Amino acid sequence: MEMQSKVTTLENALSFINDGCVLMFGGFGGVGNPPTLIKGILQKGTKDLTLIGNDAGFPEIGIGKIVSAERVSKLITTHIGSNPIAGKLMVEGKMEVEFCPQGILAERIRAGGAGLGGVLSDIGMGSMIEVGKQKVEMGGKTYLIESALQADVAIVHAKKADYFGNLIYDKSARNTNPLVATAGRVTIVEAEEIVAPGMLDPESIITPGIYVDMIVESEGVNWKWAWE
Amino acid sequence: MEMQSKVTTLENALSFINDGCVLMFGGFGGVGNPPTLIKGILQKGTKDLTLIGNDAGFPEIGIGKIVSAERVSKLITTHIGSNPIAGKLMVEGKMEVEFCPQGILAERIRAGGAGLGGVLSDIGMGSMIEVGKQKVEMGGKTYLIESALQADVAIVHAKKADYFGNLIYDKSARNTNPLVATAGRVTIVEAEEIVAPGMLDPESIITPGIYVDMIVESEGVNWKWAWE
Amino acid sequence: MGMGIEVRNRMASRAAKEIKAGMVVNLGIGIPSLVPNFLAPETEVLFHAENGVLGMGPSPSKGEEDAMLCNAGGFPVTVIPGASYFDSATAFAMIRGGYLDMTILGGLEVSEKGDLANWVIPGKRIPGIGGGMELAEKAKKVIVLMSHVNKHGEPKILQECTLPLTARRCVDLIITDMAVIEVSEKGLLLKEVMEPFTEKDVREMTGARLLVREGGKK
Amino acid sequence: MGMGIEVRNRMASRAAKEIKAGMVVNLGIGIPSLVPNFLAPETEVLFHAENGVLGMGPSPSKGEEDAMLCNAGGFPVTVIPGASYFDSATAFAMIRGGYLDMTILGGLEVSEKGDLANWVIPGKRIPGIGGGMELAEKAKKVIVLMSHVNKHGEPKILQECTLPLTARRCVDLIITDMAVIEVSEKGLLLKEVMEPFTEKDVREMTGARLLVREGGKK
Repeated sequence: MEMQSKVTTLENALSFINDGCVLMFGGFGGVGNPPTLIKGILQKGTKDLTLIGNDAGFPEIGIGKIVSAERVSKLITTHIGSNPIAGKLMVEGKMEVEFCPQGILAERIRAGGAGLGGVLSDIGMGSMIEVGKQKVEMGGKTYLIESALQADVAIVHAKKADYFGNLIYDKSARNTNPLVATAGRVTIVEAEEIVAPGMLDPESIITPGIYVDMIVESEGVNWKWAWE
Repeated sequence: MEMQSKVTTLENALSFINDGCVLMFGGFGGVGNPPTLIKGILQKGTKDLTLIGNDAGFPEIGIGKIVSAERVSKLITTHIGSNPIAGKLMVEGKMEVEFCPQGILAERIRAGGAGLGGVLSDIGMGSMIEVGKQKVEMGGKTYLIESALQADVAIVHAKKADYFGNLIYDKSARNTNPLVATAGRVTIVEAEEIVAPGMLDPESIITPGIYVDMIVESEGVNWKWAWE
Repeated sequence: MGMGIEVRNRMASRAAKEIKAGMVVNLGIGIPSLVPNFLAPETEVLFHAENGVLGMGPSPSKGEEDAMLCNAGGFPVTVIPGASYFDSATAFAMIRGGYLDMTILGGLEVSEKGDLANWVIPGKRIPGIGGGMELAEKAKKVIVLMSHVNKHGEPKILQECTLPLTARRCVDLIITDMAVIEVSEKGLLLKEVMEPFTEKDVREMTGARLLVREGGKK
Repeated sequence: MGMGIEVRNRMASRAAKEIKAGMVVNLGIGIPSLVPNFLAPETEVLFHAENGVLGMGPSPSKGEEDAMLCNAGGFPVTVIPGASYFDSATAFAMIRGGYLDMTILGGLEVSEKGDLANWVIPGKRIPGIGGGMELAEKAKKVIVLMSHVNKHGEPKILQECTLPLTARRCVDLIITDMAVIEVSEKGLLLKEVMEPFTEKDVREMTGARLLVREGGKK
């Protein structure tokens, strides 16, 4: 049995990322953002995106580039402190920003991929976080209902992919990528290395290929700037 | 830096499992139930347990032995079809049984370990599953609130553990074990092999040792009977 | 269900024809577990198990079984290149997330609307729900493999199920020892009649109206 | 915050004394990230990062940095034997699940009840909440490392916080350039006064009542 390859061209992958789409991205502080796909989105000129992901990156690195280029109409994230342009766009009313506690954003994305409606959380009770959210009482405690998040397209960075889309990651560049990989109606992976099925240890596969629709080869990453 | 070892004796581990305690167990159809710990519980005579886990095992294998020995006052599970004694005890009123859809039980256990109050599910709407559960409307859909589950003690089977409690599992014997490992106030691991920290690949560790309180060495498993 | 191995194999063989290359498929216990035996070896299918395996291969040879590698029914399996292991929460996240193309399940009753009852006979057998509810509700295509009548000779395909439901309006295709029946918007569509039965036999043993598609096989 | 490296190091060094062997500790960005430099090398501590690392070791030597291995602040780190990598959902599952013994965070304001404000200055700086809310609410012990006064010379330790809260009644210990203050049931307890300040200086620069424990260091 030979598995059909999901490896495709950058052009084909980008054809699924269009104006107005809800785009979820993997990565944390720039590290783990898929740079080749991001460069492609910038070059294609895609705009009016609803972005969902951990943070706004840095002005000139990672997902931050898309924010800085004013391609984003709404951002659902946990913080934008590392990208002052994001703060400026928000204050100027050019980009709507919805803030979410970091672990709760991760859970909302996981819930979206796992076919759950959401999770019950006690994080941020009595703070701005609870504004507009339903509450439930259970076992004498009050919880916020944090709704699941899904995306039209999820973009992910991986260390290695096999043709079927089984993925492994690289140290802390794993971060939100395995979660994001599950929550896109179309999931596109940028991989540093692409191998044949069977080359990855089935015990060590972090993202089973069932979640992956397309794989493009990475042109390589350079995240060092974030701390230099 | 030397990590303190969590390896202990079976006797010491069993001292945490007492009459009336809520005991969560890893495993699926017998496979992945920790046999040495189960044997120890039987020998100790522990009773009035509230058991939480995937199924009731088989009459003479795995967790089923504890059910068959009438040590369980309440069982929260997904099915008992493989253990007729469990069905008999339920019908006779000797053991209360709460049924939960299989993936929802897994999520309730995960939520318990992850400090969430529960999850929103649309599984079993209009069936017996919704009896007694709160509902919420969100985005035009109705969801059941499935509450998180925790236990006094969680017992887990692993292929390898390091002294700190980092765990890897063995093929499909992984099943519910990584979930159960997170949801015990005390988590006891039965491992086939115990190694020094650093011997397990940090990328391939499935259960980080932070969740584990005690490790005992397994006397070995024999799950073959389940299909022979 | 009192059906011989030959009949069960014929049903499994018929179900195998519904599996297309590239599908992700979950098989229930019982007759559904026979289905892989009837797939062409080159068919690219990924078999999924609720306990946490994607990419199960053929059953191992006698003596080659691995106690640590089984399907959700507890039977020993093998894996193909590209397989992966994960926990049961992930296995069901895949199911609820809509990543399963097909599930093939057993059944106690199916209604003409596609309601399925396959988990409990009140007062008799209460095995519990297991993973069937999630599979029935969330797999893209649900095929039920079951005997056409119960052990009392009564129809299992009914206008309304009498047993507690596993899931509503979930069944797409019913394959029995007597017929292949599609659940369509308009009602039950008799697509095929199995040897040695006649269309009349099938109608007599079915507790709901059966339509026949024009130009369809009878 | 306008404090020299010497002062910041002294604060970090003082915080390091709170860390006991066997603890799982998460460090915020800024001064808290200096704390590991002041731990005895044999101290058995597991440093946790929100992006998904447990068991971070010392900073790598110049030129030895790995672009794929950093802490939640984006700074390059190393790992010790027994470390593990996981996704961010798991990193926060650990935090919410109560598995963190201590977190050391920066702060904008702390109230005498232990309320913490450290995430937003309305109308000025809205960086977002990040992971601080979960750490502050759920770590077993919360230490705040901050300058005693803000850049206008105004107290940051107050009867009530004026900025939006990160979490209520979460802070256990405040370490500043002027003092070490414990948040107790009875109120703020002045435990130590830093050189060259006097108890009077500290009281003047604190916007809440300070108790002194009998027999305590002043």
